Amino acid sequence: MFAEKVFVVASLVAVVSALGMLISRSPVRSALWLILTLFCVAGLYLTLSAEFIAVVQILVYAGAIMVLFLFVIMLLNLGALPNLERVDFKKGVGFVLGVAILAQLVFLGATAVGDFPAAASDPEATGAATAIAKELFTRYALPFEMIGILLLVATIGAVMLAKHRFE
Amino acid sequence: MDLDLLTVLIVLLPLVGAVLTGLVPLFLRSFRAHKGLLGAVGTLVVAIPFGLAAWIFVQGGSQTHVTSLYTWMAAGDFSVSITYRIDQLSIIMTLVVTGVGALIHLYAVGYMYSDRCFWKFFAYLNLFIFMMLNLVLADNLLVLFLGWEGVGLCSYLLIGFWYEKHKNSVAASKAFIVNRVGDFAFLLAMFILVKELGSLDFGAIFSGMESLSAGSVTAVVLLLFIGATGKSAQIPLFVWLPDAMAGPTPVSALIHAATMVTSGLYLLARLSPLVLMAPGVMMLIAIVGAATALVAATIALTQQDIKRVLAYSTVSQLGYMFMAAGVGAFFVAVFHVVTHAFFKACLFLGSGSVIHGMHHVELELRREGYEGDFDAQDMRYMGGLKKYMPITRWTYLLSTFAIAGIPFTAGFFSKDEILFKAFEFGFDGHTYAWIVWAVGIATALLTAFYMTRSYMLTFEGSSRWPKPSNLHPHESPWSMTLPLILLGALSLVGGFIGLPKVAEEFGLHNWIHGFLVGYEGRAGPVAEPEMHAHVSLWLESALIALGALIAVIGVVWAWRFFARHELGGDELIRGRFGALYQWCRTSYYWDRLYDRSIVRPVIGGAEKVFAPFDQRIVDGLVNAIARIMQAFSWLFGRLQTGIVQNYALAIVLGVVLILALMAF
Amino acid sequence: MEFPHLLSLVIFLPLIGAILTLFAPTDRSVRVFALVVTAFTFVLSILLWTEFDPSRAADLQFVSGDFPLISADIDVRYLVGIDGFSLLLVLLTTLLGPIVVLSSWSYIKAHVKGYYTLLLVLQSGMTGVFCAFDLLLFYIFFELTLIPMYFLIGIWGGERRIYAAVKFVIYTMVGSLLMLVGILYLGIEAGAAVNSGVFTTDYFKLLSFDVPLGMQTWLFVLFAFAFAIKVPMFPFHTWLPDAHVEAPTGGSVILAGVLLKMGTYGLVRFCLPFFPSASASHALLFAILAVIGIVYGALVSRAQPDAKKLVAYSSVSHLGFVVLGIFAFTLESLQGAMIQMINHGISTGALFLLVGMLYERRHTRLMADYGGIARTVPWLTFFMVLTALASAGLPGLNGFVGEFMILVGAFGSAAIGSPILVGLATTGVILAAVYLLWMLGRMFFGPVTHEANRGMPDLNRRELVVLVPMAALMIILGLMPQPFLRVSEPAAVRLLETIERKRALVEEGDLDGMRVLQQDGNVQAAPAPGGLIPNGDQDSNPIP
Amino acid sequence: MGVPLSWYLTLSAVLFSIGVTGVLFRSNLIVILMSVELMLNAVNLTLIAFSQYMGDVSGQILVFFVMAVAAAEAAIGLAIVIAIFRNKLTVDINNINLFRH
Repeated sequence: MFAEKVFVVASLVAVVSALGMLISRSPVRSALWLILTLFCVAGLYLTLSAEFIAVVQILVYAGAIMVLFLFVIMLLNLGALPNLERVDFKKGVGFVLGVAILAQLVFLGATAVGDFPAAASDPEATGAATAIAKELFTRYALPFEMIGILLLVATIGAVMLAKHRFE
Repeated sequence: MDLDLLTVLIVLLPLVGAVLTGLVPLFLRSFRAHKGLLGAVGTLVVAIPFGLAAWIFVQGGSQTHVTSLYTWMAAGDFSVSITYRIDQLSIIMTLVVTGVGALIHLYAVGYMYSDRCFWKFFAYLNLFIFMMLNLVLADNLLVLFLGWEGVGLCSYLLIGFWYEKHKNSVAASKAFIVNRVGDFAFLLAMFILVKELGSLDFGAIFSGMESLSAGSVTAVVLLLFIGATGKSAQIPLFVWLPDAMAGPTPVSALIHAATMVTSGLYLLARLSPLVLMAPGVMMLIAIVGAATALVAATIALTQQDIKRVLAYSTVSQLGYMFMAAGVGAFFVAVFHVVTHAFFKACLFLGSGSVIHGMHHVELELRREGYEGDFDAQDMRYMGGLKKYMPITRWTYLLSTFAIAGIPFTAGFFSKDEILFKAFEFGFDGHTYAWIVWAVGIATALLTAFYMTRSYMLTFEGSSRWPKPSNLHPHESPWSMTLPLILLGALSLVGGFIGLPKVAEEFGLHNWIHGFLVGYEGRAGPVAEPEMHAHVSLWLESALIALGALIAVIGVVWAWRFFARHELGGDELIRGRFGALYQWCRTSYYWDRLYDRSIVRPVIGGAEKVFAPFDQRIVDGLVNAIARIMQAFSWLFGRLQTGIVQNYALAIVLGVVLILALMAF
Repeated sequence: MEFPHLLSLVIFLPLIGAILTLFAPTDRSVRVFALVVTAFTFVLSILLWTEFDPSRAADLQFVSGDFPLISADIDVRYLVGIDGFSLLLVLLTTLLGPIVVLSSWSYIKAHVKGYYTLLLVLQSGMTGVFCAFDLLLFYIFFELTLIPMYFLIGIWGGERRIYAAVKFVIYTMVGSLLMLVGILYLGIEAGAAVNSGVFTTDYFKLLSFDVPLGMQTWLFVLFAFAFAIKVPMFPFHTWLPDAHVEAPTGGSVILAGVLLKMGTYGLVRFCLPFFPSASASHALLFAILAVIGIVYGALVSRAQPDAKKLVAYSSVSHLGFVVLGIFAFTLESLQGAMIQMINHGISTGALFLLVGMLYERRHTRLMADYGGIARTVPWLTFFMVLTALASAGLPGLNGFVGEFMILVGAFGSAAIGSPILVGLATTGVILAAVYLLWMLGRMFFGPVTHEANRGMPDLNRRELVVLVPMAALMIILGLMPQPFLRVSEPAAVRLLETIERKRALVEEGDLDGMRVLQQDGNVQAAPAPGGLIPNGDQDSNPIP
Repeated sequence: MGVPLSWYLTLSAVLFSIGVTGVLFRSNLIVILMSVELMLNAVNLTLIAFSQYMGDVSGQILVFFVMAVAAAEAAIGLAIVIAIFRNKLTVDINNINLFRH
């Protein structure tokens, strides 16, 4: 029953930190909250015995992307926003829609999915890196290469966009 | 020479003249200088047809001859062709048109010699004669209509001949448009005939007219009458004739006295069998004729301008003709057309000669720097001209006697015949004819009075133009006085072709009656109502005596009245009648009535209602639709605010909707 | 006919000429070349007239082309031919060609090459419209004429030319697009009924297809709406004054002379024979609209300060007569409508030429700027008075023939059935005289008000060469219209016969569904159903 | 016995809607980008949950790819933010309406 306790804790922390990210005025603090959320999600992956993904999550997401975010925030030295942005019509609608989506997803989740077995049959078969690697490099070889190219293009694009043009 | 060629020659010669004197000088400017040649060609081209017509008349003008040239319009079984018909009625009218026309052309050579557009004048006159001959010689209503509108066109061109003055061109347009109103009714009559009978030829009309329903006969005759009032200036549509005096005097003489204005009469005479089938309309014709005669006579009494006096006198005499037509005496109407052509043309040419003289006086006055107002046509500046213009004076006097109806002059025979026929028609049971007769007698008196007034104010009494001693008009050249003499003689002799019945006692029958209506079994083109009751002989001679008496009284009374008072006479009359005088002076305010009731609403309506309506509403509607489209495109434009978040909002909204959809 | 494709040559020669003018070096050579091309086309069309066999005027002659247009499997063919109706209109088009080229000689100074190329394209488009015997081909030519006209008005026009050009194109386009819908639907239905399922727009197959009553009504509305805009009829006429006022002289002569006739020709060629019952039931409505157009057009033109707008509104009035003639369904009125189309083309074309010449001299169209110029320009005055009288319908000139036959036919017509309405239309004759004489009075007669008018030069030789043939035609058509009427009479008789027969079939309901009329499909024998030309025993108003 | 699948789904639904609200709610461009990252994570969570319960490893591979894409997207996003910042000196989304002509 250890897994259920871990799940509950991780999910609660994740939700709280997500809300934290949402509400905090300073972008740095919301970035930190997001990093915490990512760690919780990684934890959840572990409960689902997907260790490789959990590690990759921490490495890529928490490590690389959030660092990039923090770096950019530092670069643009964005101070804390002066006041809580005025809540105008668009904000209100946004909030309502968010809740609406939540309600719908939960409703759909409850009705449509119920017929799956409560737990997995054999955790090793799915979680281990070897299984992923075998699949990755046989059936999904082409997408793998595509991703490589995608990342290359993204880097070049980022460099071009952000380069300071000395005209 | 067969009649076909003759007819074509008679009709086409004036057209050739019109082209020679019109188109050629228009494009070859050098030709304009040869006025003598142009005048000669213009006159010859009318005189020769007169000769030809006279030859046909002498040769045996009794049998009818139809010459068809070619099919004008044809569609299925309705077809109209250019055909001319020579019979008694048309030969008489041709003789009048070409005869009087030739004299007037000769007169015009002298009268218009100083005018710059001499060539254009003769072109229009010849074109007019061509159109008039088409009208008179037509064998179907459409060719008659061709002539009908053609003469309307020529009167428009000739009235507006001196177009530099704005009022002349306005008068010309007015004449054409009022004629067009009449032509509108004429067209409708033709449509009914085509719908009922399928053809417009006179032969087809006369043979098929029994099959016409009473309603359509009345409608056709009424519409033709309205058309005739337009052309012959009767009560509703006579307003254009007085203004038509803006044209040169030969034009007034030819068109607005002798020929064009009588075409309405000719139409009724030509379709007399049809008109006789609509007694109701005949009553209307008689009444309108009588009313016009009386009204015009009263107005003529009050006019200062010599040409306007004659113009209203023409309207009055035309009233007499319509009276005759109204009581069924078509041949007498034609007889009066002939005699009227003689003395009225002579009067107009006489007044033209006077105006011509006074014009020279005016030129001298202007050269000597006289600034005061002077009008060559105003009788107030004339007087005592008999000393300077003897021929004009005598011919004018003779024609005045003729129009007044002094015994044994042309007017006496024709006018009294009309009055007698009216009386006899009344005797035959049509009571309205007696009223017409009474009005006729009153008008005869008035006619005698105002005509003698015009003679006295012009030729007798003291000379009233500035500096009369050293400046006075001279007698017109022979080319003007010769026609005067001829016409004067004709207006004396002309009456004897239509002797009254009482003359049969002395073995002299009424020639024109025999010629037109029929003599010993040979029926002429003009119909006549069967008369049951006949007026006894002594009653007829009493009526003739009455007519003569009235004429003499009118002339003598006016003579002595104006001999004593001269211009003062008008003041006396104004004093006695007052408001009525002013009412007549402005011709019963007809012009103002039409202007306010028809012209202004139509033109004003067009400018204030229709044009803006078209501009704003109909066009506005189209532009409005265009603007609505633009509004829509602007509205959609606003949605693209450019703020990314809004788009995100839209996307999420879409997602929510889809999810909601999935739920059901 | 010795030359197999004479007609196609007459249609496409101007188009070829248009392409060749692009290579002409100098402005002058462009003008000369355009004149040569249009004149040669006119000569060819004269050949058409002499070769035309009047006795068989109801059948299709000079048939040429007849190859599938879009693709083999749908029955849309390039089929051009001439019958009684189209011959006169083709002659009018080719006649106006050289006249417009000559009249724009000194008028157009900018982009001369562009102007003449567009003019030639327009010329072939218009000729094509009158010879197309395939509905879709007709539509293509119908639209082809819009584009050059748009540029003619848009580039060489007056101040508000863009507004006028755009309004003209969109207004006409709305109508013709609706018509396209009608054409496609009709093609499908006819294909199913008559052409064994294959979509067809061949004129004779459509003619043999008896459209059931329900469909006939709204198809008629579609077609009639498009043609009503083109005519233009009363409520849809507001594009005409703007287009005319802003168009250059040559443009407005072509616009008035020929483009307006495409509307009336369309009514006669397509609306009446294809949907006879619907046309008959709407006859009174169209007659009323036509009469409103006559009276309303005349009144509004009386209130126009601008000479060109006055003539434009007079066209609305004159074409009201033509529409009245068409919807009277009698032989006289139909013949009158056909000849009135030609007359209007000549007299209004001449009016526009004269107003254009005045514009070239004084660069103003406002009548108030002129006054008493009869003295300074006698030749121009002579032609203007002659043309004004011709369009006012003076007997002896060409306007009267058409108007008289229309009114006579309409008066006794059972389809309209109300002589009072025709009486009202006849007042148009008076109103025509009113506004034309008013124009003459204000511009030509009366005292000379403006100094500039005194020095105005009279017509030069080139202008005379343009005006003399027009004046001659007015007189010839006025006195001897018979050679022209004889050509269109058999076609008119055939049309009335077809209408009567098809109405009898459709209305009596003995039509079980879409029973097909037996008639041989091949076009060569020009199989328009119905016997030969009856020898005139045809009752003048056949509709029961 | 493991945690039932529906819990995971509910959790990811919550995270996802927080992410959406973040995108719509916040006006700071960078926070919006972060919210997008959060939404992606929520999706990854469901993927992993399903791959676990369905015993099919391709779910995890897909997550792997999603992460790669997310990384690229973040990089580009931030580059754009920098470019906008240099140009307009603001990251407030309301002031940036480049689309409007």
